[in-house]
Amino acid sequence: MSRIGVFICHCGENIGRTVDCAQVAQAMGELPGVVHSVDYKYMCSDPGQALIKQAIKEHNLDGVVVGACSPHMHEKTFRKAAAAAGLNPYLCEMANIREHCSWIHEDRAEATEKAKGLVRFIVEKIKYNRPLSNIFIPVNRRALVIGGGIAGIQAALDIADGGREVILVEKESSIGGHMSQLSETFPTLDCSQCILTPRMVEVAQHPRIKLLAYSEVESVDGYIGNFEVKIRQKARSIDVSKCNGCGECTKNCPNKKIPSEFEQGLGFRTAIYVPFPQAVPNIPVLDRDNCALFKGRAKGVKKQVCGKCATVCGRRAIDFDQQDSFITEKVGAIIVATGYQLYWIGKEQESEILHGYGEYGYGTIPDVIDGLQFERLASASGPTGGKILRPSDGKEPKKIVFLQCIGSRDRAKGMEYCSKICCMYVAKHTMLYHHKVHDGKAIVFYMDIRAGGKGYDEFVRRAIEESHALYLRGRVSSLTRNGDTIRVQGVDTLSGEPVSIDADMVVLATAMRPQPGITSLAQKLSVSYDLHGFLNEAHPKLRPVETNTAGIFVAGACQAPRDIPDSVAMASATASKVLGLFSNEQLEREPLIARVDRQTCTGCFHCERVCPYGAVERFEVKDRKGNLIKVIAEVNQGVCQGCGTCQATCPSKSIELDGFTDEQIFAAVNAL
Amino acid sequence: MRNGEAAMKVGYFPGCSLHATAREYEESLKAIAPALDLQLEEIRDWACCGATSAHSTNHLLSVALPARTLVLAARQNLDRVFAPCAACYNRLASAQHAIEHDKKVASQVESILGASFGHPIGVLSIAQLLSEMTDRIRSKAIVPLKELKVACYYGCLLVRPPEICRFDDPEAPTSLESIVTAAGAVPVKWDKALECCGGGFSLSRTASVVRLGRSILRSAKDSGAQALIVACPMCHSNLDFRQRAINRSAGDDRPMPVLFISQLVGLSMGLDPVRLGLNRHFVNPQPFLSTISAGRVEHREQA
Amino acid sequence: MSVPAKEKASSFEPNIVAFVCNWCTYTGADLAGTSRLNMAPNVRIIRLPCTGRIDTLFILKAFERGADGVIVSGCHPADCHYTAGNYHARRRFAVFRELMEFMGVDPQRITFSWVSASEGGKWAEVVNSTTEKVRELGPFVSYPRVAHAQVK
Amino acid sequence: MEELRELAKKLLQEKQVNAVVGYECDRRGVRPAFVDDPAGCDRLVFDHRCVQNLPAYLSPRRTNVAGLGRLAVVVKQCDARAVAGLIRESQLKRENLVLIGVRCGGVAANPNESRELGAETLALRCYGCSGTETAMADYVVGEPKTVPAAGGDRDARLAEIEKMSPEERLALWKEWLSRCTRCHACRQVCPMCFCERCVAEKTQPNWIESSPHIQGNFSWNVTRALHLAGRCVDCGECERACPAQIPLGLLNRKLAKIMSARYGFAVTDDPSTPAPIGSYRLDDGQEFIL
Repeated sequence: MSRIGVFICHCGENIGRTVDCAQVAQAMGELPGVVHSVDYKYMCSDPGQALIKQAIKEHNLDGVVVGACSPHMHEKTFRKAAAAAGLNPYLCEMANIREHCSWIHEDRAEATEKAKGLVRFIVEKIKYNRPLSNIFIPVNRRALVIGGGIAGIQAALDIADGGREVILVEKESSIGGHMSQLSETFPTLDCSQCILTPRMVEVAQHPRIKLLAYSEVESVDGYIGNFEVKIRQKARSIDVSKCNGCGECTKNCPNKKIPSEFEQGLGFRTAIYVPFPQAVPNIPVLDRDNCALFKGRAKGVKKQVCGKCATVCGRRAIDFDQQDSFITEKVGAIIVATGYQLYWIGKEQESEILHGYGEYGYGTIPDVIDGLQFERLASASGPTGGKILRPSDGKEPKKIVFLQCIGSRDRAKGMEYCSKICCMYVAKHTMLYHHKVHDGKAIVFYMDIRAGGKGYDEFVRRAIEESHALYLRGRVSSLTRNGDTIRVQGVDTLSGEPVSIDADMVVLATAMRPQPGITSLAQKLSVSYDLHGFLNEAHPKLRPVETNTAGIFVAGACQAPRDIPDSVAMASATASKVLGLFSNEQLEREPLIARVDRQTCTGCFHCERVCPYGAVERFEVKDRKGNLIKVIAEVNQGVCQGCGTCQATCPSKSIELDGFTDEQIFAAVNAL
Repeated sequence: MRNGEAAMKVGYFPGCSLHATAREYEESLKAIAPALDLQLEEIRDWACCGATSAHSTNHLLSVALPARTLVLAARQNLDRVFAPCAACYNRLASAQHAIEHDKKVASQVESILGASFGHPIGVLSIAQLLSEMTDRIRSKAIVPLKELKVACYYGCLLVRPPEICRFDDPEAPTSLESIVTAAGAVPVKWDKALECCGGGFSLSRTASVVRLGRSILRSAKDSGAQALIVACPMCHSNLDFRQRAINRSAGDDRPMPVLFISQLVGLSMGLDPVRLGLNRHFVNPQPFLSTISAGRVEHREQA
Repeated sequence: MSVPAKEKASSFEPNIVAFVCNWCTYTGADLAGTSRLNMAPNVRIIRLPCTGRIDTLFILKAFERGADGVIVSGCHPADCHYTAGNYHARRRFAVFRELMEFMGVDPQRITFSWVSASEGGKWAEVVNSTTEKVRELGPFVSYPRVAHAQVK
Repeated sequence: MEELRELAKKLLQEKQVNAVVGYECDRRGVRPAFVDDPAGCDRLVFDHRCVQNLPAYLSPRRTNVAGLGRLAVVVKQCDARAVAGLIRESQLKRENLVLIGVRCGGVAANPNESRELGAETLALRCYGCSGTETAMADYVVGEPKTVPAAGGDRDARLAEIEKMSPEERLALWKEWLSRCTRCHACRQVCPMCFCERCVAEKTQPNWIESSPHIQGNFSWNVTRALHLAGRCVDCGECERACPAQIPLGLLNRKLAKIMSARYGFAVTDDPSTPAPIGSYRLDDGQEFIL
C-alpha cells in the first residue's frame, strides 16, 4: 500500500492544545508511502468527513489513517466515510492521540513527539491492511428449546407465536417441569396447575411447535444459524401414533407400589404410567426397571411374565420391543432451559464440594422432608389430597419447623450462593399450613429474609402477621429423633438463647442446584458453566440470556436460582433474541477472524486446544486422486470471534487474524 | 487395611491421664495388645500435649508442645503414633496438620524446638487403630457377649475436625460401631454420640457437666443400651465419676456402666475384668459383668 | 523517530511499548484519558483484540527495535471478552518471563498487568511505575539490537 | 541383541511392517539404520552407544521415511516420550506403528563412545532414569539392566547460572548465542520440531532475522526453546547436534523446571497427558502480574 492519507484532528482544543497537529501532519507526510497528510479542526464533523472522502477520490488513496480520538469512539464513523468514498472500510484505521496522548500529557513537545509515534504505528500497520468484506452466514430460522418446564414452554410459545418453528425437547415423559408439582405459587397464592396447564396444552396444539417428550439431546454440531442437533427419542414402549391416552394400561398394571417421582416419593405409581393426570402429551411410559415383564426378561425367564397392559390396550399400542430412536434437526438457535434440582442432604454426593447433612440425619428421619415434598402434601391433587399429613404415620403435624438455607449460603457443606426462592416459598408454606391446619404452629429458622420483588416482602409479612408463623433468626445444629417427634436444637441469635423444639415435622428449604447432566449437555453445546454447574451468561448485566457461544441462549434456573416470574421473563427475553436473529435470512458479521495458511499448516492443532469457541476444525487435504496428503486446521467463520489466541499459539505462524495480522503488528513494532 | 498382617508396631503416647485418672484405660490397652499382635512403643521423654490450656491461649505453643513429641517419634523411627486420649490425639494430629500445611508456623516451631522435623508422622486415635484390626478382634473374640447392647460415644474430638482427622464421617461416624460389632456386641442407634460431655469443665463448672451428661445418659438408656462405650479419658471421667450426680439430678436410679472400648474388646477376649481395670470404675460394673458371665470385680462404693 | 533523550544519558527517557487488549486495558487507557490522568509520555500503545493474541515474538522484536521496556496488559481473569484468552496468555507469559530472566533480561523491563475498562487510575499507575523502573534501569543497550532507525 | 534381530526379522517376514528403524554400527560408532529386508536384520545392534532419538525420523515432514509405510521402531523409554508427543500433536497414528521397547540401562553421551558406560560417560538425560522399557511398547526386548549411578547433579550448571546477576547471565548467553551459525541442526535433530515451514523461515513478516547475527540468534533460540516448553522430551539431541557447542539443553531444562514448578507438569510417555501450554487452570499462578 503506497497511497496513504493521514488526517490529524485537533478535536477543537482537545488535541490541539497539547499536540502540535500541524507538525504531526507534516512529519507524517514525509513518511514513505504517505501521499497526503493534513490536519483539521474537527475530523468527525461533516466537513471533516467530506475532507477525507474528497482526498480519497482526489489522491486515489488506498489507505486512510485518522489521528484523533479512541477507535472505540469513531472508528465506525470514519470507516463509513471511507466506504462512502469507495474505499474498503477495513483500509481505514485510527490512531488515538486524544485519550492516549493529548489528554494525559502536559508538555507540548513531549506530547507532539508521542503523537507522531502513535500515528506512525498505524501508518506502518495500514501498509499491510487488506480489503475485507463482511461475512454473511445463512440462518436456519428454526429454534430448539431444551427443557419443557415453564421457561422452555414460555420460550417455545413466544417464538412459535412470532412465526418461527420450534422443536421442544423434554427428557421426562411430560412437559410441565417442577412448576407442575407446586401447589400454590407466591406471592399471589394462585394454583400452579391452573395457570400452567393451559400453557402446556397450547404447546401441544401449536402448529409451529414440534414437541419431543421423553427425549434428550445427543449431540450438537455447527454454529450460530446452522446447528445440527441429534436427538435421542427414548423408548416409551408405546407406539405414540396409536395411543389415545385412555389409561386402561395404567389401571391394569399389577405393580402399583413404585414410589412416584412426581409425588417426590410420597405417593405411588404403576410400572406403566402417566406422571400426573394433566400430562402433555398424555401418553404413558413403561418404566422397564420396574416392569415385571422386563424383570423377567432380564432374569432370562423364557415365558412372558406379565403383559397385562398389552392385553387390555384396545389399540395395540404397547410395543415391548421398542428401541431408542434418533432424529436429526437443523436449527439456527438453541435455548437451554433445563431447570433445577434440589440439593439432597444424604451422605452420598456426586460432587466433592457437597457433603450432605449428617447433623440432620443425612435424610434418614422420615418426617424430615424437603420443600418440593411439602408442595405435594399441600397440593389438592397430591398423595394426601391436599391434607398436610406426616409421611411416617399419616398423622396431622401440629408443629412444623421450617429450616431455610439448607445447602445454600453454606461453604462448609453446600454452596456459597443464595438459592433465592426459599425465603418466599417457606413463607408460602407457613401460610398454606396455617390455612389447612388452623391450630398448627409454624416455626421458621432463617439467616436473613430476602424478599426482594414485587409484593414479596408484603407476602412474608402476611405469613408472620396473619398466619402467625414464628420466625427465629438462627441456625439449627441438629435434628434428632425424640420418640414420636423430632428434636430440633437450634439457636435464636436475636435473643442469644439456645432453642430446643420438639416438632412433628421438619421441612428443609434445600438449595437449588442445576439439573444432573447439565455439565455434559454444556460440553455438547460448548457453553461454559460455573463451579456448581450453572451455565454462564455472556455478561452478567448486559447480556444475561446469551452465552458465549453465539446462537445459544439460557433461560430459567439452569443459569442461576430463579423463581417463576424471573424464569418466564428470561424465557421471553431469549425468544426475543432468537426472533431478532431470525429476522434476517443471513447473519452479517465483521470479518476480523482467523484464517489458516493451508500450505504451511502442519496440523499440530495447538490452535484447536486454545480456541475458546471450538472454531478450529480438521480439514483433510487430498491430492487429485483423493489420497489424503495431510490433515490441517480450518477456521469455521461462523464460530470464530477473532481473539487471535490461535495465532499467538501457532508455532509456525500459519494462522492469521485478519485486522491484526503478524505483518501489521510487525510493521507497527518496527516503527518504534 | 492392615488386617491379617503380622505384628504391628506403633508409637505410644499415653499422655497424662493414662498414668493417672484413666489408669484402667492403659491397663486394658496393655492387656489386649499382645492378643492383637500390637506392639506399643512408648515415645521416650514425651511431654504434655498442651490440651486445653495451650490452644486456648497461645497457638504457637499449642503446636510446639505436641510437635516436640512428633520430633521424638521421628527420631525413634516411628511412622505412626497412637494417642489413646482423644484430646491428645487431637492435639498431635492438629500439630502434624499445621506442620504440613502452614510453612510459617512450621519454621517458627522448628526454631522454638531447635530441631527440624523428620518424616511426617501418622497420628492414630483408638478408633482408627482398632478399626484397622477388626478382623483380629473378631478372631480373638472368644467370649460371647450375648447380644450385649452398647451405645458408642465419640464425644467431640475423636473424628473432628474432619480436615485434620480425615477419618470416618464427622457427623455420623461408624468406626466404634464396627469395632464393638467385631467384638460381638450390638451397637444401638442413638442421638447423642457426638454431643459434648463438658470436657475439662468437670471441676470448674460441674453443673454444666451434669446437665450435658444427663442428656447423654438419658438418650443412651432410652435407646436400650446396657453400657456406654467411650474412647476418651475425659468423657469417661465425666460420665462415670459424675454419674451419681447426674442420675441424682435426673431422678433416675438406673446406673449405666461406662467402659473404654479397649475394656470391651478385652472382655470379648475373655480377659480378667481386674486386668482390664474394671475395678477402678465408680459405677459398679458387676451387674453388667454378670449379664455376660464375665469374672467378678471387687467394687469400692463411691464416697 | 527522534530519540534525543538517548543521546544525553544524564536524563534518559525510556522507550516503552504496551501491547494491550482491546476490551479491557485499551478501554481503561481511554478512561484514563477521559479522566485526564496525567502520566509519563514514554509508553506507546499497540492495540490487539486480546492478550491471547500477544505473541512473545512481539516483545522480542520490540526489544530488538530499541524498546527499553514492554508492558503487556489485558482483562482480569474471568473478565476476558473471549472467555479464556487471558488464561492462555498468563501461562505463556509466566513461562516467557522466567526464561527471559534466566537469559539475563531483567524481568523489571517487562510489566504484566490486568487493567480493566474501569481502572483508568490503575493504568496510569502501571505506566508511571514502569517508566520509573525502566528509567532507573537505564537504556537496554545490552540487549542484542538492530541498528536504530532514525526517522524524522 | 539376538532377540531384537529375531523380532525384527519376524516382523518383516510376516509383513507386519515394511521397515524396521533401529541402530547399526559402523567404524565411527552407532548410527540409525533402516532395514526393510529380513536378511538385513543382523545389522541391528543395541548397546549404550545407541544415543539417537529415532522417533525424530517419524515426523511426516520426513517424507522419505514416511514413504516407507508401516514401521517398527526401536525405542528407549526417553524416545517413547517423543512418540507420545507426536501422537498427542496429531503427527502420528499409534496404530500405524510398532514399538519395540528396549530395556536400555542408560546410554553414553556420544554414539562413538569407546569406553564402558559409567558415571563419566553416562548421558545427562539418563541421570535418575530407571532404564526400563516404555509402557507404550508392543514388544519388549533385552534383560532388565540398571542405569549406572550419575556422575553428579544434573542441574548443577543450571543452578550456577540462576545464581548469577542478570548482567552476567545476559553476557553469558550473548557469548554463547553469538556462536550460533543458524545451521538449524538443533531443529533438524529435534523430534518435536516438525513444522512444515519453521517460523524462523517465515519472511512475511520476518520475526526472526535469518542471518547468523546475535539479534536473530537470540530471538531464534528463545523462540525455539519456548516452542518446546512442555513439549521437549529431554533427549538432549539438540545440544549434541550443535556444532557451535551452545549448551541448548540448559534452556530446555530451565523450561522443564518452570513447567514442573508452576504447573506440576513432567514430560511422559503417555500420549493422553495434556500439554501444559494450550491448557490452563483458573488458579494458575499470577504473582508476576500487577
